[in-house]
Amino acid sequence: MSTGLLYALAGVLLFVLGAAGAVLLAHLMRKVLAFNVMGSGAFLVLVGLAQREDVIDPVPQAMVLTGIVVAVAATALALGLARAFHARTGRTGLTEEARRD
Amino acid sequence: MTVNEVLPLAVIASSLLPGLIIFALPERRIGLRSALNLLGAVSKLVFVGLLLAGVAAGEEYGFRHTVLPGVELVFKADALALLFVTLSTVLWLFTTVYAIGYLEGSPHRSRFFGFFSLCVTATVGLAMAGNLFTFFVFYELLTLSTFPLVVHRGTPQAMRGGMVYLAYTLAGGALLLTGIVWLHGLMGQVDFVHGGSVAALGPQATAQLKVVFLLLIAGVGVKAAIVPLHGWLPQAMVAPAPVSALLHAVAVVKAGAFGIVRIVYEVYGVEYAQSLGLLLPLAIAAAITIVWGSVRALFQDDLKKRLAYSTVSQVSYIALGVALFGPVGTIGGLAHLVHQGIMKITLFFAAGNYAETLGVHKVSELDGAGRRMPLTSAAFSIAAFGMIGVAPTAGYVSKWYLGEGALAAGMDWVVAVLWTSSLLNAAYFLPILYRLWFRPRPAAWPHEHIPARGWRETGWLLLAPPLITAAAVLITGLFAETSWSPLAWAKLIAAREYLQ
Amino acid sequence: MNLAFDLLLILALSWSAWRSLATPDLTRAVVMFIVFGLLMALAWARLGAPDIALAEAAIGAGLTGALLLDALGALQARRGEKKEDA
Amino acid sequence: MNGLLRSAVVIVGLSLAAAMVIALLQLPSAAVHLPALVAENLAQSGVEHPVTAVLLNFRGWDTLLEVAVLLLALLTLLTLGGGKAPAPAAAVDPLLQGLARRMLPLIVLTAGYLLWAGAHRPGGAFQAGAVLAAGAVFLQLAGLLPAWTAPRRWLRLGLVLGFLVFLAVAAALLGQGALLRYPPALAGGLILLIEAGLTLSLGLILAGLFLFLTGRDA
Amino acid sequence: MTEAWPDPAAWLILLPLAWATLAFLAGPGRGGRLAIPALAAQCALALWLAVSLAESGARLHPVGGWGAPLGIDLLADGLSAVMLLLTQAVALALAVYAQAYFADAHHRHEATWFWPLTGFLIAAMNALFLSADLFNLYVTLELLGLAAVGLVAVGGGTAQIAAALRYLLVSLIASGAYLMGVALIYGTYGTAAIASLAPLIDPTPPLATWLAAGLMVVGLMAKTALFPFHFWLPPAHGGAPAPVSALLSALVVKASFYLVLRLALGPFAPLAEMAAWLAGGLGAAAILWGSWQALRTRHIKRLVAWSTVAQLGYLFLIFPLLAADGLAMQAGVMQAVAHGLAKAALFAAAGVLMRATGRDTLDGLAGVAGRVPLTLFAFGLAGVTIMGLPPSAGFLAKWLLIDAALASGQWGWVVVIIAGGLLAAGYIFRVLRRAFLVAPEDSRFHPVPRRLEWTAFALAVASVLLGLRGAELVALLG
Repeated sequence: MSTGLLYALAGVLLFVLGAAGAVLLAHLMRKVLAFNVMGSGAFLVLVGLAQREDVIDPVPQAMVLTGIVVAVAATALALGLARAFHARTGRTGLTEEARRD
Repeated sequence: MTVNEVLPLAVIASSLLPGLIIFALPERRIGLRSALNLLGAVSKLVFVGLLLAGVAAGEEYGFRHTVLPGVELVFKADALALLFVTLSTVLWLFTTVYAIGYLEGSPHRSRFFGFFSLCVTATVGLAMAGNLFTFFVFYELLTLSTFPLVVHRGTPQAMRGGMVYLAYTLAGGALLLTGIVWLHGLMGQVDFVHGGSVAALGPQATAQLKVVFLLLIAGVGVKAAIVPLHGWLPQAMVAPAPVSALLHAVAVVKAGAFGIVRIVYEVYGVEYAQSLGLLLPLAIAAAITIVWGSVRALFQDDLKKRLAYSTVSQVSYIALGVALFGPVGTIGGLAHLVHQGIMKITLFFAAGNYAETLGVHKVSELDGAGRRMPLTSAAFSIAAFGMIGVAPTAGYVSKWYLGEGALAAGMDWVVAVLWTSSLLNAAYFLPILYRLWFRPRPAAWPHEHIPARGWRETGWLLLAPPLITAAAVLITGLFAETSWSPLAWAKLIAAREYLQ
Repeated sequence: MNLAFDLLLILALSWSAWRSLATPDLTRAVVMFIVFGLLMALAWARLGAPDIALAEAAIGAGLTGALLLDALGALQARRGEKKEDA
Repeated sequence: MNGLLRSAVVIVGLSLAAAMVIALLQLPSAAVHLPALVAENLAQSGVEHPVTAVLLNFRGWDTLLEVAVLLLALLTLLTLGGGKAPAPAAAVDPLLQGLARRMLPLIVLTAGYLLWAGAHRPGGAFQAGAVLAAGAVFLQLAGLLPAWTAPRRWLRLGLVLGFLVFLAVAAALLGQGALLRYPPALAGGLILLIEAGLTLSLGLILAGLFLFLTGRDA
Repeated sequence: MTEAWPDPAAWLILLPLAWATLAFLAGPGRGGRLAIPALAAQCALALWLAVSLAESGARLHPVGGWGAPLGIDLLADGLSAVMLLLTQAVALALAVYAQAYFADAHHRHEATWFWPLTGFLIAAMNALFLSADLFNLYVTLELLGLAAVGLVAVGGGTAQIAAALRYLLVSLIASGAYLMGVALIYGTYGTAAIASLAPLIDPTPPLATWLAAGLMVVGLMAKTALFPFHFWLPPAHGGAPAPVSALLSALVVKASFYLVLRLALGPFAPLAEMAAWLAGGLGAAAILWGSWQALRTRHIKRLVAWSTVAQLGYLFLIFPLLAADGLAMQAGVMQAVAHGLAKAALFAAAGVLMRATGRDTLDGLAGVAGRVPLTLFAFGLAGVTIMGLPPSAGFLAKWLLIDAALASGQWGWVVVIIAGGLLAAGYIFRVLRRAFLVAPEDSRFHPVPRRLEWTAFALAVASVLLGLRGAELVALLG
């Protein structure tokens, strides 16, 4: 098994873990963390799978660079919204259970 | 564009454009609004006159516009179309005059007259539709433009009536649409042509064609108020009298009846429809409606409701005439399309006059009204006799042809239905006439809005229209055999439909 | 040798990701996430992508980490430490 | 309901993971081989480092839009601005401040190096911008740089400068025939121009993401 | 390959990016004066593009001159031209509306960054409609999503922040799924360019392709708010300021639908048949559920937002029918255009009604028929399109849909379409009938700028009159 494929498989794992977390976790911070894990998984699959024959491919690498920047923009926005939401309501989650805290 | 293309459009535009301008007018511009209305009505009359002369001479008028590939908006001003167009145009003129008087001083008149013009636009568009698609476009437009008129008063009761009206007509429209698209899928665009066109589909399509027929007739049957699809009509009587007069006695129900005529004669072809066995059920439905409507009318104390049920009954004469296989029945049905319109509008004008002048809404309050309002009551009486079918009124002529047609088609039971209906008509109209003329007048009327001045029992604008239409009831009956009567025109159409 | 390193790295990645989502303490979760970001940078290096490794370390772990820590402070400042999302 | 959702997500997730693993293990070789194409065209790209070539030339369009994404995120954060003046920087260890002061030139130097290096080897505007931003965050933590509220005009100009330069180049080249089609002779220079602009703006934007947020609603 | 210098397609992206940036530079609350002429120019560009496409067929713009698969292609064909035209036209009308809307002192704080956000939003949509590269599409999707979230939050209220947050989270997870799909596609085929992919994907592709298609389409469905992913839409669209709601409901959700359609017609065509029933079923559920909710809600804008959920369902009904012939595709695009115009008009009109009555509930509407008749007329006309009654473009869409369903013998859809139309009539007339009621004595009406009324009216009229010009639109689709 090539290095690329190995990391791609790891990426699958992270993606699914992150996606499930993003759906299930209630706390907004956790959702943001989960979303980032999910994104990292997708990035690993993108580069790893393209390099599964261990030939460096600069195209997906450039795509991932783009993706990382987009991800940080989204993260900052999500945190900004979460903070504004918290400042107004004192809540840290959108679901009903989160209202308890 | 040639003149023959422009004229049908001009007929439509002559009510559409004034309507749109009126919407934008401020409430207080009464003079301008009335002028626009009358200008539209008169110019429409002129255009229709030109068309009539042309069609009688064998000219063909039409206009086509492609909306989608294989789907066209088609206008065709043929003899049948003009029968309905002329009826609506003439009656629109009278009703406009009447409505100006009727609504004097009430709020939201720009809105009222705007939608009123749109309704007439929809009616003439529907009459001149050259294919099922176009017919449907104006059929729905008619629904939409009448709703604001039904709920015009803005009372909760008006809202209820309006919602019932919508529920019925939109559901009917949905059925109609399904049928139309189905047929469209089977054979492409379905133009209205003499003798129909669906027979070309061949025997393997008959089962589908029967279902489509049911969908189409049920769709238009809602507006034609065929039992059991008639429930909206009495409810819609909450509308102001001119609306009931023109729209619910004439335009809307006639649109349904007219649709039946087009579908049977020019989509299926009367002979093909007969061979599929579709006409007998239609005749039975019409017969049931005729009797049922009359029976229900007997028990209504509200004058407008009684008239409404009478409409339910009378409009089905048209469907019945269509379903009688043979030219004589056709002539009767088509002539009745016009005759019923003139008679029923007279009745509604009169009913409106009682309400507006004396505050009388119920049959039981009409005692002695004939002496207070002799002219109105005379008009009412003439129209009522017409409805019963007494010679020499217009109603007599159409009933005569229907009976003849039934005998010619070998459907003797229809004659019995006609007799029953006439007796019932007499049973619910004669008591009214008795009250009007022979009962003593009460000490006071419920709400006497307009005092009598000499022989002018009510406002000018309210009085003239019923008198003219009542005269027309007599004239069309007396001069039915002349070459310019509605009957003669119906004969022309029947000759063309049965030419094949 | 390389394979063993890769496997170890993947294990560490998965573990840190899991902990950052599952650990009850939010502060620790964020720290775990920063660790995860740094490990990702290592993974990128192993995949022959030094550009991404640099960006991941600076942006993925660094800037995101700072943002998260700052937000954590804001979200917990109002009512002190909280433990939730069971 | 929630329990149901939870188990549904877990089941879907597990089966998705299993399916993807199977799918990845049985993949044949790809039909298109881009690395060869990249290598072939590298000479005309104006830079020597393949990732930079992809990022700013072959797929420069992605990068242009990506900068727009960053700008947009910042813009939205500004929309949320509560208008509260941020808390003044807390008193910080003077040792840390001294360290920060001394590190500042080093950070700028590193960013410059990364920018310049991007043409030949790993590095480039994004990494350089990130380093600049990291420096700004560090300064803020050290109490040397206050958090930002609403950006004044000069700051707004700095934030959009890189993007505007990029857009201007794109528009000028579109006027010559195609979006972002650099004439080979000018490619290196234009890319460096864009990257220089981007380094500054990305640094400011990335720093802004932190500085506009921090201390706002604490 | 290369075009004469003014390629309208590329300018359609650069221009809004430029004015968005300049509007930001100009400062808070500024930019309306910049946006309106720029949008007018964009309308002209889109029209120009459509005309030139009608003459010469699809045109390709290889960015950087490289061409796929190394570079990114912009592809302008009939489908993208229609969407571009719709976007520019609706955006222009709404910009005119928004300028008057935010001029009011009560709403000025909402306008701080409205203009640059809108500029980026429109640029993102134009870029999305033109892009022919799956990864580039991901970037445009993110740009679009973040701009939309920003606009939802622009009002700054608690409910709006919560709606924006929910929208953002759904959007991010959805983009994540889409990105994973792109990763799998790139890994499998070595390219993300649609033109290069199309010939490579056959009806029996490897499992990875199936998974990729599934992930991408599910992500896009979530962004389109297709049932059951619709939950984020009513609060987001119902809570934002009226011009924003109009932009989002009329245009933004269509962008991801457009992408699904592109994929189903293009690279994933060999796979589309399998999932078509599922898409159609979800569409049917959306129609019924969305309409039902619209019949129940007490708030005007919520009603309009739920109507969007329902109307989006029609878009997905076309997928089981795509095999029939061109009809279904035409129906989908016609519905997208008709709904775009009509929904913009409805939200614009709803904004006026709420201003005039000072209330946001249906109960507050009594008597508005006499006070803002033009707006009510606009609402009614747009309602005609939503109900699918003639002669509107919505009617043509339903006609085409029923035609396509009958042509392929799929009866069930006809029932859903008809039922959906009747339910739509139900919720539209909920508003209209209250408007016709006599106003209670104590009701107060506030004056509303005429410009708001006229723009709503113009949009509504356009949605109806387009029904007479369906042939041109279909011809443009080719």
